[in-house]
Amino acid sequence: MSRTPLDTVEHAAGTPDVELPWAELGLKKDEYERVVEILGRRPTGAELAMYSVMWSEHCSYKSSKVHLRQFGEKAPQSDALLVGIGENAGVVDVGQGYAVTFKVESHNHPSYVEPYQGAATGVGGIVRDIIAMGARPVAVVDPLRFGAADHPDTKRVLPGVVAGIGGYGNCLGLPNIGGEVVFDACYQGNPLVNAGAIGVMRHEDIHLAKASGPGNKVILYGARTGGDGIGGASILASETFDDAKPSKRPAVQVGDPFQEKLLIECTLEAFAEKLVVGIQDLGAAGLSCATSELASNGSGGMRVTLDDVPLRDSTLSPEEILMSESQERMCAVVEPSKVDRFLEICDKWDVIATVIGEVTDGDRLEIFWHGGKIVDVDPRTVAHDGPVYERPYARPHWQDALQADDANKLPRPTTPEELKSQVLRLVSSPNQASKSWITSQYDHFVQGNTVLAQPEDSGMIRIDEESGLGVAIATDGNGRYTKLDPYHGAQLALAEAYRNVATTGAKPLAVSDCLNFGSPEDPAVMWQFAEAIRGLADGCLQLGTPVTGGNVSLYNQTGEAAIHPTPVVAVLGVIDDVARRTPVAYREEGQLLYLLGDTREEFGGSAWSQVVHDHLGGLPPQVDLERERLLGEILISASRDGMIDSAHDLSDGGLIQAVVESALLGDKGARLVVPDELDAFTFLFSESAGRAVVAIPRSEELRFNDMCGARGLPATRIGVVDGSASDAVVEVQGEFTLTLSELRTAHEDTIPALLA
Amino acid sequence: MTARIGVVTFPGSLDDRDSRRAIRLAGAEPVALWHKDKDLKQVDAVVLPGGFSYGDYLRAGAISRFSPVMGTVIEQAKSGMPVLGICNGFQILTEAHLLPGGMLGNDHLHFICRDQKLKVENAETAWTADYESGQEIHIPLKNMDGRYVADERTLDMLEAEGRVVFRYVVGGDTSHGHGHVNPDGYGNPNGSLRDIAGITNEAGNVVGLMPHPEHAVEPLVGSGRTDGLPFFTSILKKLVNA
Amino acid sequence: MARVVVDVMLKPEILDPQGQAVQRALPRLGFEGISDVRQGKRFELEVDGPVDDTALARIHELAESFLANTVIEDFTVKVEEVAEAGK
Amino acid sequence: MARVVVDVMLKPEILDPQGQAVQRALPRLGFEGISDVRQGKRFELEVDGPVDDTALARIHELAESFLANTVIEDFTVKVEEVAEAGK
Ligand SMILES: Nc1ncnc2c1ncn2[C@@H]1O[C@H](COP(=O)(O)OP(=O)(O)O)[C@@H](O)[C@H]1O
Ligand SMILES: [Mg+2]
Repeated sequence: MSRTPLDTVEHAAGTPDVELPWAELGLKKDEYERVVEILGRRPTGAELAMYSVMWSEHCSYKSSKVHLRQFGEKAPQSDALLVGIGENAGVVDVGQGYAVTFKVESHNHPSYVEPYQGAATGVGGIVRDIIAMGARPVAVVDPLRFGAADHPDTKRVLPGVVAGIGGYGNCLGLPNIGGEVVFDACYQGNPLVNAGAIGVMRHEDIHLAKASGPGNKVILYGARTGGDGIGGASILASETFDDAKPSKRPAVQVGDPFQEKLLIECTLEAFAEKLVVGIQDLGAAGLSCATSELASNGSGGMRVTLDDVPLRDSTLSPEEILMSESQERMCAVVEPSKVDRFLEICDKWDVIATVIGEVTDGDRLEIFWHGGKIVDVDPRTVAHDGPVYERPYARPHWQDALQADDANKLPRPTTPEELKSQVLRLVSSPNQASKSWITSQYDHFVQGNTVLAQPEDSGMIRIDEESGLGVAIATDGNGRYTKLDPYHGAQLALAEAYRNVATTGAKPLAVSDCLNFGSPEDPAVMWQFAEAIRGLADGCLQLGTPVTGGNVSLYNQTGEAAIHPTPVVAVLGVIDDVARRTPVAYREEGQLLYLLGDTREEFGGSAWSQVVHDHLGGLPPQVDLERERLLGEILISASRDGMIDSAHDLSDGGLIQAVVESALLGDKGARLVVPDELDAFTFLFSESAGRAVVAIPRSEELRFNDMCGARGLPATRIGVVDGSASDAVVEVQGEFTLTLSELRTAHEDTIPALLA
Repeated sequence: MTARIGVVTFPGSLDDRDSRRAIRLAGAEPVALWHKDKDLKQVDAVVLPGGFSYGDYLRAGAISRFSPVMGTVIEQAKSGMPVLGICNGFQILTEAHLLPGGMLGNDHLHFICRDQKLKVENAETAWTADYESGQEIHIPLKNMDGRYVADERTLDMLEAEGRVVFRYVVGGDTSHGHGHVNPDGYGNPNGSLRDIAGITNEAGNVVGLMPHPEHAVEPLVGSGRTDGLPFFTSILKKLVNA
Repeated sequence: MARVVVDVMLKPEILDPQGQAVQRALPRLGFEGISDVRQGKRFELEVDGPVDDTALARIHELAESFLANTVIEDFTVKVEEVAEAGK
Repeated sequence: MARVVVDVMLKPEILDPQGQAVQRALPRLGFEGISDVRQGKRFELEVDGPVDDTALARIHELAESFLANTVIEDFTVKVEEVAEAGK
């Protein structure tokens, strides 16, 4: 078997005419030419492998960068922000010396191909981002979107995704404290599997992805490297460098949560002993990304011997090793005197760890294979100087017609019976129904610090046992609203997540997002994307909550049909004492129900318009972020001062949905009176933003009213908590009465019936 | 004087820290034990915590059972040292044959997490003395492999000897299936034979159960109830009075 | 009545955490000389009627579309002697 | 190098919900005539050196003490032809 000579830097310089398969690797002609220009010669195969993955849309954000800049440019002044956009995840100061890091990412496409493993490795990836910041992961969340609930493929995708998220997260010992499940035909073929994680550390433990200090060692640890996720590199290996047939490469990655659990524990132990100078997880683009980012963020260069990488598959070529996306690996930079101790800790946890290189005092990233130098690049050109596109965008021609198709003009229920039956249809519709069939497959008790989990408005974790300091997180996104108006739709997602956090009594501090859109090459999609980012950045500025990081997922489309633009927004909040948290469930009979905020006739994009009329048109609810902030302040004060016993924000499904949920959770009934200025239909189904329903002990009514009055927040008494257990009802006076058990059946049987 | 209670950490243990917290809250001294050490550091009792040791990849508990620490635990348990196995710990105890029977995947094939209603059947063991026989309690349950099975003869023996310590309370409204937010936590959550949730050995010093008492020791977190605390006060009293 | 066995194994290039966990435990148990372990699934199907080519073809189809996930798994179908299972 | 296969199945008297789930799905997939399905595990062990009686005896021991839990499972050990796996 004759083998062509190793494509070293020297070889490349001497063979300028060799054709490389840059197009197969996804590079455009001008991108390839830039690589040649940067290097002053043709790249080696290994260099081409690195540039091509690092300059991909996924790693370089080439289509989105110009828009994402707004998150930095418009960032509000915030004392809380310790680490902003650009690192593995942002870090926020939550007081008492604690810092919290959190981030949301997508694993959409892999989860469609292989739901279980795709979702599982999605959780694995986001958790490694959190560890890489120096934090102990303390919780995960999973915003999910699927095709129509009754579509046969949903029965394949959803149970697999849920089992995968549970299988991985449960095995890692991370409580799952929130998320979303949305069904819409637009996600058929493009389900959205987003996963978020939160980690906690002391301020002094923050770690960054940078390699500094010449002589420091680069240690790769965790799983062995296999041929995962390297379709492109295999082309390179077979066509140019080897006469043998390419060996088979996995089409799908299998996650190993046990390995990741060991990785968490041994990394945290190394942090605790202050052994780590810089650290990076291996995710997309594997070693290409880890080495070039570590090197370019640090002060020096880096030299790596690829032969030292422990392999699962001995047939891998160097290009493949560089591109491999095998899961459960990390890369640490460690001072020489601490290497032995680092390796000892890895050994204690049965984690394979290998020194693969060192930091140099030059400014080049050099990689060797079988004694030859196969990479010699300025790492910044790989990691940071990727192409940037100003993709054309244009408001789609159909946008006006869509907005003109006013949902407020749809036929409304005319009799109490009709109203009642539409309430039942709403609370039993897949999007509004209880998700407990799903969430009961997630551990929410593990780690012993879960204060609130599903189905509360936000998840809440205690982070200090003594003081009761805690953090809360909620994720929201409404593709229907965003389709109607991307700018305001994104703001509504932000507003809802913000409101959900405040409703539980926590003060919103910071934002992470996962922007799920169609193809950036479609100007209409690009317009949605640009508008959504503009809306989100403006909104964050106004609410004082900086975006600390996030993720962009493009090309979520089948043929011409893109998904609804779906920015998912996660808001992180802090609460001084978790004993003050406000839950959703009604707790005591006799407590008064108050509706906070203004209710308008707003049905565009509403759950009612979807469930009853299968309609999407008009304008989404009005956005008033000042009102959101005021509402948030009132909810937080009320919780701190013990004025409210239950609170639930109003969002899709409107007031009746919220009341039914609070009633079912507390096993208590509610009697409602329609306020004079509203008709019953609008009162029950409108989705006006900036609202919540609270339950107030009678003794607090005066004080609470005074507070709202003084600060100018409309507060309307709408009823009372009444009736317990089996004989309880939800009654809308003069309209209808539904028993809790009727409502429970409607609300809780839908999802099991579709999926079990 | 207080009692020293060891909590073993296996690779993949998840609730080890929580078990230590529960021990501390009960007033005893928690001692961290490591699976590779034979040495039990002179503890008076041992808790094998929940989690997915070795990923539960072969069978839950099957690999941990062969760890060095288990050699000593098995030996000491046979001479009377109190041992509590929670969830994965229970699975390890059956794999180690310190308790009869075995654990299999839940009959509905899903992971299940909920606040489960249990009946205390035996309040005489080292770990349950602070309960009353017949008492109904709520303890969080979360597992993939929670289905207790044994042959009929073994089951009959367990019943006859009063060695079923906890049973899932069946009844109430369970018509909504396992995914139902059943506020009362009724029902057999995994298909365990005779609704068995926990058992003990002949001497009553070794107890294993699937639900997690360490997640029900503080009113604010976990299930928000404290029904699990008596496990840890029971053992403390027993050891201190011994 | 006949028994058809479908064995489903992860494709060789796919990571097999289960097999690895077993293999890593072997030295601790005092077993040497086993260089690789893979863990898969075995389905035993009791088929009414004769297991002719048509029946086998259908079971093959069943294995391909349902019992195995051919994105990550390979499978084999074979008719088994009706011997008593057991050790 | 040789391959030894250990098949592990739940004892017949123990409920096998995975097998049942497969069986229940069959009519939906249009498969009739399969009266029972059981799902178990298959371990493929690559053994260095010859698979003689001593080696087999040790693997039997391994299966009995480790790969199977004989309280609930039965197992069989067999040496496999070194044919290519695959469908
Ligand atoms: N996939 C999921 N994983 C975890 N929790 C979920 C998931 N889907 C929904 N939830 C939880 O169920 C509850 C209701 O969800 P949702 O109706 O979307 O809340 P909201 O309208 O308040 O944003 C929330 O507590 C949410 O966190
Ligand atoms: Mg909410």
